[in-house]
Amino acid sequence: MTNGRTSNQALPLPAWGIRLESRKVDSETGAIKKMPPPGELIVALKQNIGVPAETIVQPGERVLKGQPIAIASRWGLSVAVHAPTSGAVMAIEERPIPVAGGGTGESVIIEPDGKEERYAGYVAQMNSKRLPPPQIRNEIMEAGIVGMGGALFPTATKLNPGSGIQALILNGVECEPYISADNALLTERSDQVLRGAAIMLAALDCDECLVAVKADMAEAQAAVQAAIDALGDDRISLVVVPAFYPAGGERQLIELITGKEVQAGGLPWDVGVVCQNVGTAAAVAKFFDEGEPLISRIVTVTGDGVGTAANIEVMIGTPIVDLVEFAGGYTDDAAGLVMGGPMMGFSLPHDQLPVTKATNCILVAGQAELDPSVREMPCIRCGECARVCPAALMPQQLLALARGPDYEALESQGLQDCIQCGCCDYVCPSYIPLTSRFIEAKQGLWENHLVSQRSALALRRFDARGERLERRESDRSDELQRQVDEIGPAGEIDADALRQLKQRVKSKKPGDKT
Amino acid sequence: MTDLILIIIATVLVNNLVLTKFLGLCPLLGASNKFETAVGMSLATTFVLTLAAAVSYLVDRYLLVPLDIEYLRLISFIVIIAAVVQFTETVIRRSSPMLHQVLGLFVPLITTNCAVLGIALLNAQRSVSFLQAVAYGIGGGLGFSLVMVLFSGVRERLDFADVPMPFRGTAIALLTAGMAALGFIGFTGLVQE
Amino acid sequence: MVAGLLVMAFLSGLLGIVLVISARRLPADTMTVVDQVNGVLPHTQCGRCGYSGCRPYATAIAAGEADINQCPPGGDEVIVALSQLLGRPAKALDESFGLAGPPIVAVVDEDICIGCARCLDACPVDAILGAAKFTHTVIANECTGCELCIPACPVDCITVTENTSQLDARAAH
Amino acid sequence: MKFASNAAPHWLGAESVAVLMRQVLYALVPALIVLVWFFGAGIILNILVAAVVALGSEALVLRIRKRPVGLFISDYSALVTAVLLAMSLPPLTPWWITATGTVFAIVFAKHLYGGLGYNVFNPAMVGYAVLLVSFPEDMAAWPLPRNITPDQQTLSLFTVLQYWATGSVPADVTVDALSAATPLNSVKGQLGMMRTMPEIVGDPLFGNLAGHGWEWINAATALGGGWLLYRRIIRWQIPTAMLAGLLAPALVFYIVDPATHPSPAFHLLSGGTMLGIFFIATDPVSAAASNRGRLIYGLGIGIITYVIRNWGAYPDGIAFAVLLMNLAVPVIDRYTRPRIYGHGA
Repeated sequence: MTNGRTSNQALPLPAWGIRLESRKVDSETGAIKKMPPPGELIVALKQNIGVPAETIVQPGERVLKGQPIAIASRWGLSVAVHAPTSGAVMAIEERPIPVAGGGTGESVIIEPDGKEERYAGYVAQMNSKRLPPPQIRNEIMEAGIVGMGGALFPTATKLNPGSGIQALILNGVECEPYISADNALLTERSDQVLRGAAIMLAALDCDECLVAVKADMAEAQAAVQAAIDALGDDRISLVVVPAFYPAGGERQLIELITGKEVQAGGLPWDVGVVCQNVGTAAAVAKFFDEGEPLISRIVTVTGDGVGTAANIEVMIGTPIVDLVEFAGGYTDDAAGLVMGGPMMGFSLPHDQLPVTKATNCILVAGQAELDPSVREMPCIRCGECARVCPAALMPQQLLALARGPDYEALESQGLQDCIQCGCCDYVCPSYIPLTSRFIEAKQGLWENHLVSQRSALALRRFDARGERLERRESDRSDELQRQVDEIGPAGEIDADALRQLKQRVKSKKPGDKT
Repeated sequence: MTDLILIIIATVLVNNLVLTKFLGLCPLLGASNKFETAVGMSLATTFVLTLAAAVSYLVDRYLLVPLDIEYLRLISFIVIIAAVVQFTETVIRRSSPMLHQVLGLFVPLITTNCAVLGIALLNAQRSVSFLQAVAYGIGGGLGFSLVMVLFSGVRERLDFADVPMPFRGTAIALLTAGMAALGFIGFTGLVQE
Repeated sequence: MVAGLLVMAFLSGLLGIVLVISARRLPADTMTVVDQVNGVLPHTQCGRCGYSGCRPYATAIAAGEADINQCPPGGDEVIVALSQLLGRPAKALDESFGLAGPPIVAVVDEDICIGCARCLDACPVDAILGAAKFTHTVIANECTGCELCIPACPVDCITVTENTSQLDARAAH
Repeated sequence: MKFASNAAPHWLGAESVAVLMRQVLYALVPALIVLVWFFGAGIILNILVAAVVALGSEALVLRIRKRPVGLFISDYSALVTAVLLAMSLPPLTPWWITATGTVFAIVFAKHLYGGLGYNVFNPAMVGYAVLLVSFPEDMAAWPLPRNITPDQQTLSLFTVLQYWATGSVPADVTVDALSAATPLNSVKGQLGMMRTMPEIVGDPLFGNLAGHGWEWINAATALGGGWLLYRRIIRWQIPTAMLAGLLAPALVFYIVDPATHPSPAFHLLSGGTMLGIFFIATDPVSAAASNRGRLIYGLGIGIITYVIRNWGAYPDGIAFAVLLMNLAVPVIDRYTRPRIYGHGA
């Protein structure tokens, strides 16, 4: 699987990607801070890719910390949502939620009572690693755990790949600048991450786990190695990944570690690998060890625009405005608010948005930290974008095709394989917003597909109708023949009259009622 | 053998029909919008050129010259070329209806591609051997194909370029042909005839 | 002179025979073009192009009788696709055949519908559900927005609205 | 608190087109200095004329097309084209010839295709080729380099100015000093007269390897090219491939028959070889897009250059080779797309 690599071995440098200044120092100093419940929690019901959870509480009801307030929907990928603390449900209503492009989602509004009273429905399970895999998956589903690297894929689903998984990769790479939530987690709580890894290995029936940490995160590497040594579990090893962006992308990480490519349209388990975020592993361990479902997470709050950059453990649903306040409030320099890192994170229009299970970083950028909008120039085909593209695309060609747009060529030249990492934008000397163009073109391609699908459906139904009309016609003439045969010998009908009769019946329009 | 190769090199590069003699510009501009179409057109023209060169050589050498009726050269060559083109069109229509649809009028127009008649007449005047005559045909066809294919690639790229309105389409295509011809001038003197 | 005449006659005769034989021997394939053109059309079967359906229109295009800009429901996308397929220049939609608009679906006003079943047979894709004496309804996902059912309705209970089912499909994707 | 929304990524890391183009200009300085040393100040006049005409015609076209004039003028691309063209021309070129070439380069080869980024052909080489076929005699008229002129000096500034302005010289200046053959030209002519290479290179015109002065000009050009490589403004694929395409056949034929084929070193250091390798073939707009495509592109330029130098009628073939390979770029691009991640093995 790992080509005989032992732990601690550094991987070869990738042929793609860019080196970025990490800017993580600020938030690495000091321990993870724990934020007390804010005045109001906005718990969005859509915390994962797929379908929102279905609420099971009423406004006015009192809920306890960790109590399920919404259960997984049956209509698609979905996970449960729990009350982050004890308090009263004030309302269940549409609220703005932090998603790319903006939008609202049904949310449960909870007013914490500050008592932190625990829900008694979940208890610690010390025998977790000996549970049968389906039960482990059910428990993880029950705990509302999703991929915490930002993908939000329900973890239980990802742990159910059938047989033949050779390795579990725990992704602690965090290749984007600023973000250090996973780094802090690994530095302080590696043991918890590894306990979660062991449970996941049990669920996967797999014997190898690689904890991937970036080359420039020495503290985290040391902590992971120490935890591995302390645990004495030789199934788990540390693997150091080059400090390249986007080495933390799932497919890129798999390629770096195993040398294998996940085929387009395929999933990592096709190559015998399952990738999970280290934060996800910690959440799994927390549920089995302490009976606490996923109700909080570590968020990096950073940037020149915030008082004190820090990694803060915060309840899901905490409004960003309160989170920033806890981190020392805005500075005069605050110019932009981004959820995620500077490469793939998206701008937030305001701070009245809640933290979700996906919020790994709140970047309150200062003036100097965001690139001023620069004047776009035409592409000079320098090819730097193709050099850095982790999907081996040729962004300069795709850009030209998107001008058309020539959807056929865009598709054959891999538009769908673009992972929107932003590397091409970063290296473009003409400052062309390539990623935005590709997102637009993908939208157009999707609409184009829809049109041709509709056209194919219409053709199928039109042909089916033609056959149906033909069948009806032939049934009718058979029936006529049968009637003629019946009365033929008795009645004296001459051939001419019969032909006329047949003609008349045939000429009746199909629409006429007989 | 060497003389045949030299003939082909000379007709492809040095005396390229399209870019140094400016013969056959009509299909070059008309059927070069798409790469696949250009390839089809190139194959058809090369086929016609070669076949017409061979047949017209035979007819000239063994029919017209012995009977002393060279004055019928032009008309008999035209008949031959028309027949070869008609034959080619039939083949294309039957084997690749889509290509036939796309090429449309340009297949019959190969008849009037002056390159085809030009090669046949030049062969008759130059007192060449049969193989040399065929080599001229193949060379002419390959030269046409080379320019056609490269040119169609450029035109596909121009579709996405910010060409000023008045120069879109044929204007910029002719300009491109001119600059390509500048490049071909470089081959001058490569093969002495 | 005589030799010349004979040679020309011989030549023409020989070439003519070769052409006739080749034309007979080579198998005919006339459907490919029509099928490919047909595949590009939107299959609303609305007949606005002046032909009785999409396939007849495709046949006419392949034969060179119809232009490629006569399909209002297909809009610019279909014109571009046809021009790429056939190597003919793309041009603006001929608006004498109708205006291109957003995708639409038919809706039956179930309060007015008298259950006459006439629209059922007017629909080229069997997208209207119902039977005599029962209120009809349109399967929005399968309706092509051809508007052929509208004149068939004796009580004018069918209207068209913008098709939003595409957006739903995208959201579910 | 409200914030402005921007699309990701929020960081940009590249230097602008203008900065890149400026680096190219800086990289040409060593070559320019050596060129002036050996051939006099005429080259500076060429550059001035070309630069003024290039910027003027570019501004004019941009204005007619209602494009932001300031933005595009300040990208330095027109200036790079002008300087490259001017440095390819003989140092004694009447101003109208330089101006004609520049107009063709900027207006016809660049702006009629849509301006920066859209030109199919290398503008400087279009301008050069137009001049080469329109003014063949002027374009072949290089003065003798310093030290082998009768008076051991380059032409006086006055002579140069007069020739530049009028196209003729004072009667007292010998025509020889004014329009000698370049080494490439001389080789071609004398080989045609059945002399052998060892005899030809005995001439003082030929210096040590590839022509008096030319060796140093090419070396200085290569120095600038090396700096561009070091700064990663150009990448290694095209220069390496072009070098290979030129040197491999040169070496083979030199080994087979040194009497009638100049040495690889001669090809390497004479004429515009280094300018072609580092500054002209590497123009990204008109070059192939992928790395594999760029290797083919460079190789093609090298081979065609050798073919034209060796067997063609023109002494140097870089401009033609570049134009021909420019024409082939879309087809090369079509067949050299890299395999996309997740598609196939």
